Amino acid sequence: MNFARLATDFAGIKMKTPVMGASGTFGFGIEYKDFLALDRVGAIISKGLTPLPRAGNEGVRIAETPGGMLNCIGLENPGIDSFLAEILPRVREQVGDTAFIANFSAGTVEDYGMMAAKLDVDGVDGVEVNISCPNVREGGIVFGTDPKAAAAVTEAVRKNTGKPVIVKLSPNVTDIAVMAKAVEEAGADAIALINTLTGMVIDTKSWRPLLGNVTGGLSGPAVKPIAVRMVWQAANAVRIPVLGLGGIASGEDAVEFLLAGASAVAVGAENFVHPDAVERVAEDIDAYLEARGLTHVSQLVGKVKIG
Amino acid sequence: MNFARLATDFAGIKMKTPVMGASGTFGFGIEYKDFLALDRVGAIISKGLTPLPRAGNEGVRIAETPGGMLNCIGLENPGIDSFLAEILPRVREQVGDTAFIANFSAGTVEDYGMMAAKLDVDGVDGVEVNISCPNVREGGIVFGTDPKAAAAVTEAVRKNTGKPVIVKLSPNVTDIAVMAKAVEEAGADAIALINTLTGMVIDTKSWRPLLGNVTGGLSGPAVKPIAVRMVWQAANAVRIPVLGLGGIASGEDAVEFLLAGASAVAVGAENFVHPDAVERVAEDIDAYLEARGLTHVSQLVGKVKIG
Amino acid sequence: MLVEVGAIVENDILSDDVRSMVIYVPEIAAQAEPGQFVMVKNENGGTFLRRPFGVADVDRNSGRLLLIYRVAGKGTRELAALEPTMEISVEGPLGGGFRFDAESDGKRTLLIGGGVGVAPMIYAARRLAEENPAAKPVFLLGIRSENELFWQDYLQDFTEEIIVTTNDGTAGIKGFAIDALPAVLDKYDIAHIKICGPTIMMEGLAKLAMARGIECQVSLEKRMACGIGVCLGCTFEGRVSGRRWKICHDGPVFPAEEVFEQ
Amino acid sequence: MLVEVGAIVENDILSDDVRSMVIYVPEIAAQAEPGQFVMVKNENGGTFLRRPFGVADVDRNSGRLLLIYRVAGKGTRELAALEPTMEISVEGPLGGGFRFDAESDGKRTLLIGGGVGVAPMIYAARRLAEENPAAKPVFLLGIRSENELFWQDYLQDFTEEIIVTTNDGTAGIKGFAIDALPAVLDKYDIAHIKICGPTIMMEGLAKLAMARGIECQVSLEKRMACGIGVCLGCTFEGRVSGRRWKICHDGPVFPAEEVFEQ
Ligand SMILES: Cc1cc2nc3c(=O)[nH]c(=O)nc-3n(C[C@H](O)[C@H](O)[C@H](O)COP(=O)(O)OP(=O)(O)OC[C@H]3O[C@@H](n4cnc5c(N)ncnc54)[C@H](O)[C@@H]3O)c2cc1C
Ligand SMILES: Cc1cc2nc3c(=O)[nH]c(=O)nc-3n(C[C@H](O)[C@H](O)[C@H](O)COP(=O)(O)OP(=O)(O)OC[C@H]3O[C@@H](n4cnc5c(N)ncnc54)[C@H](O)[C@@H]3O)c2cc1C
Ligand SMILES: Cc1cc2nc3c(=O)[nH]c(=O)nc-3n(C[C@H](O)[C@H](O)[C@H](O)COP(=O)(O)O)c2cc1C
Ligand SMILES: Cc1cc2nc3c(=O)[nH]c(=O)nc-3n(C[C@H](O)[C@H](O)[C@H](O)COP(=O)(O)O)c2cc1C
Ligand code: FES
Ligand code: FES
Repeated sequence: MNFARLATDFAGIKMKTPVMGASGTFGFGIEYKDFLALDRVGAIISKGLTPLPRAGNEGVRIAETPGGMLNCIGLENPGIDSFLAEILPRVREQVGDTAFIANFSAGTVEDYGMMAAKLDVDGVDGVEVNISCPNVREGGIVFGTDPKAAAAVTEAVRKNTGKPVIVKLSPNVTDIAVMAKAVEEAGADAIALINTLTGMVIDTKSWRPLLGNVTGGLSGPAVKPIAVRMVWQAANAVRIPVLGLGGIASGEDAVEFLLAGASAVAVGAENFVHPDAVERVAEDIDAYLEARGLTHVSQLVGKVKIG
Repeated sequence: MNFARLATDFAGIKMKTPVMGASGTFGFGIEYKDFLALDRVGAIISKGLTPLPRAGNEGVRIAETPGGMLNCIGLENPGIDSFLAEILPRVREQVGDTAFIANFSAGTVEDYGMMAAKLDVDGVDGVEVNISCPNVREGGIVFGTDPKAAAAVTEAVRKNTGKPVIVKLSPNVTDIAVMAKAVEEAGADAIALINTLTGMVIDTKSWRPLLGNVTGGLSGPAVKPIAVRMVWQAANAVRIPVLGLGGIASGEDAVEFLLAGASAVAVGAENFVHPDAVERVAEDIDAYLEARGLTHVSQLVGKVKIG
Repeated sequence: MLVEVGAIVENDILSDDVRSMVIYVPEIAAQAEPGQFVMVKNENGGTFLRRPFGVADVDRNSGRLLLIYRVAGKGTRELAALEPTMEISVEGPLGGGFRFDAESDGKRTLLIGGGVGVAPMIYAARRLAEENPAAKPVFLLGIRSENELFWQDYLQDFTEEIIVTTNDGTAGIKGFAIDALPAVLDKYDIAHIKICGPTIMMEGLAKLAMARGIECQVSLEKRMACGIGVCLGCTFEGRVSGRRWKICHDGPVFPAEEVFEQ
Repeated sequence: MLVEVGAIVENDILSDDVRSMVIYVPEIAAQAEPGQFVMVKNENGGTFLRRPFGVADVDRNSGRLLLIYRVAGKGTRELAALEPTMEISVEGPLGGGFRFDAESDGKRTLLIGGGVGVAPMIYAARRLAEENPAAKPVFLLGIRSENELFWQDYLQDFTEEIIVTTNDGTAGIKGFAIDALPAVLDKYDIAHIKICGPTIMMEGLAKLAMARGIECQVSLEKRMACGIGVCLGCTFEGRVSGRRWKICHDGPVFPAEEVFEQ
């Protein structure tokens, strides 16, 4: 891997490659150490943190769907305090200088601010503000579908941290450009999209929803065309950088997002299937650049030719 | 097939089974005569008709995606007049008493009304008003994402026809229940959902969008969980019947939609893969009812058990 | 037109990226004519739509159908991994195929195939050779390099002569099929030309044919969802007729004039 | 823990819906312990996630891993269609497996398997028989009917006795494993019980074991996306510890007290 070609400064976060592990699919990074070299990961985005520990939703949490999966984990996590006291130090010890981004959500604007303040510590290279988890009330999706509420959350976070602020948008909206502009104006340094699309599976044997939480979030290759379209629309609407994700399983997939306007990408559900995916996608991007005589990955960003 | 168990009156349209061929995927029905018995089809929903003939979009119109496909046909069709003069008589001759529903769209509210009036003829058993085609301006998606505009189109159609009016909603919205209620209040006899989700594929060789029209509509099994969720939300929001579609490939899939609240279903892209799908899905529903000792398909409708 | 689930009889390697698949589908084999195509689907695979392939040949006695395909993407990669005895769903025969009515003049036909476009021409060659053994077709074979000469084995018996061009000059004439065409037309009294290959190749060849007033048919390709004329993914406007044709249903073979400017 | 692409050596039919698959994956075979599991994926198939299966046995000399699986849905249907020599991706070994430390007391173990839950117990039986040939484990085999007696062939050599129960009474004792348990406990001096089967079956058995003060381990199942502790799809709260366990990472085997009310 040619790191000179891949090194990416994403909204002030220094990354060795433009490929991150997406929140909720990459643990705290260290769980993957048997499968890839953690120092070849662009950035680790943590599982979503909340003000208090959460046990998550009851019942079935995972359903496979054609070309993808639904989940309704419900933000199970040890809570911000336990993360800071126990997990972060362990992560920093094991991942070297790989960037670490803390993903979090909360139930109120104030709590978003509080979380941002608590995460404004050494060892955290940036925060990703989740206003788009469809699976719990505290997941912020009420903020993620209303531009005013999204802006309020963004401002609260902005005020409480010196770290780069990435706001993660929900695809469950009529016009993604409106949401992107709202959080840009409210002070976001970057946006990430897409989070999961709300979906439902009904068990035809029991006549009950298969998932414990009735609905869940759809992700995986099935959603990729929607994600690429939204990244393209959002990147054309804002000046801040875009983190593109949704169904990335290969270097070619990642290149699509970059061409559409993403400055960096994240691999989500594919990590479950191929636990070396984050490293492999970066290698494949590198090979793609090499084959085309390109000297830096930024030469792809937003270069889709329309018309 | 036990037609007593399957016969369905959908918003006044009498159908031998609750399974229709979806607009744009079933031609005018007669193209499928080698593969299935046209008199075992619940209803044929025509390719989308427009006021004038349309050649459709230039360039590539079809792209396979994981678990589904994108299309940007762009409503290629011979136009309403040629349909009425040449196609409808041929259809009526060949399909016996199978229900025939004319799908159409237009660029203005007035033209929607005009189309409805022209289609208020013998041989047409109902109309499906497309306010959700993402691929052309005249496809009505501008009407399909704004509740007021959707209501205006519905009213115009309502005024101009005595046929049952089904309004086909777009899934590219934040809140499907709002759209469903708007068209119900405006006089729709039924709603159909979902139409396609807007998606994009970029060719990493040429750096151009793969599709001639840049974006296209995503359909197929990949979208099924989103469709089931939206049918469930819409069915809970309105009293008029719901036609459920989006990714149906099997009888089990259809049963999911029925349990979610659809009174009838349509098979779309799956017709391309298995041209006997409309008949097979009906047979499988019948077998499902039989195995559970149910005497009529309506016993499934909306019966998903929540909580 | 029907859907038939058939057993794979052979799935062999012809070159680095070209494979031949023989499938036992007696009903479709009994109906398929040269220039028609089928759409196949591995029901245990990871693709959604069927994949279109020209009928390379059929053996009606044994109920077998031959496909020759290039490993191009996910679907064909999965096809290449299948083993004999495994099942595959075949829909066909689709389209109208080549028209041979003009050939009733007894005059000689030139068949031109480029790349995997050679596949459907095998069956066409056999048909012509059987109908008029006295004037078997001449074949102009445009390939990339000598490692694609395997096509000759399929064509040998049904052709008067096979003229080969390769892009890299490793066999036959170095260059493209168009470079060899004038000499072929000089050597043989050709009244009919049928071509299947990349559009850019067909365009040049067809223009020359039309310029010389030779009856010429071309076989087109476009991304297809349905293969039976309902999705409208594959339409184009005929140059002469002005009609909107469906490649899958009205073609895939069209008179050159309908497709290319004269 | 690693991902290894292996060749399928056998893919055989054991009963109408149960299959055995032998895969050549030497590195994983060298590491896998009884009670651990693997997640497999057919890269040419139509499913997205891997599918978890218990390691039924390994042969470290030949680098082979045995899975025994029920054809339950799309993924296992596709697995059943694969032929020897075809490749499959295997991730593992996953989870911690059975703990055998308590067995250092030299006392006898009762293994109980229900349905395809018998699979991982084969390897456990072999391990116990090899470690303490003087007191091979007793096996309580809960199956639906006589057509599932094939399990005995796998267990024979490693067990003192196999007590069979069938739901329909076509072999052994008519009823469920729980119906046979008291008699087994009377006949043998059992100090340890290990169970794998449907939750409802394990619950009854484990309660009886706990009531009698017998050390008991149960192997759990839940829908899994990752198998390595990151997706949090498979967590539950331990009854005694109050900790949130990940079945894939911290299990799949747990002390009965952590799972079932005493
Ligand atoms: C009428 C017809 C006859 C054909 N006959 C042959 C033949 O005999 N031998 C042969 O090797 N190939 C033939 N092709 C091309 C062949 O269909 C494609 O190479 C194949 O579909 C690629 O599938 P894939 O999954 O490997 O590629 P992918 O790129 O993964 O396919 C994605 C989608 O694009 C479509 N697609 C990709 N390339 C093409 C293409 N060149 N033409 C049409 N659709 C494409 C696929 O069908 C699929 O829907 C024919 C195409 C048509 C339309
Ligand atoms: C740790 C563990 C070990 C297992 N060991 C075995 C074994 O040795 N032999 C065996 O036959 N089965 C075993 N199972 C169950 C086996 O994983 C499922 O039967 C299989 O995944 C079904 O896949 P499918 O695609 O055929 O079914 P589908 O219903 O189409 O699968 C859809 C999704 O649900 C999941 N799923 C479906 N049923 C189950 C289930 N019972 N348990 C967990 N996930 C499920 C699948 O993994 C997949 O993600 C084990 C499960 C776990 C968790
Ligand atoms: C099991 C699971 C858990 C997730 N948890 C979170 C989370 O805690 N916070 C968050 O912002 N996104 C979460 N996501 C969303 C992903 O980060 C990502 O946005 C989404 O899955 C789309 O990417 P993919 O298609 O590559 O998976 C989760 C996704 C999955 C599949
Ligand atoms: C090729 C194609 C053409 C379509 N044309 C129309 C159309 O003309 N009018 C319309 O209302 N919907 C059209 N649709 C949408 C389908 O009717 C259906 O709503 C959608 O495809 C979802 O169902 P599916 O996933 O089963 O395909 C079209 C879909 C496809 C794939
Ligand atoms: S492929 Fe559908 S119309 Fe030709
Ligand atoms: S399966 Fe992902 S945490 Fe256990």
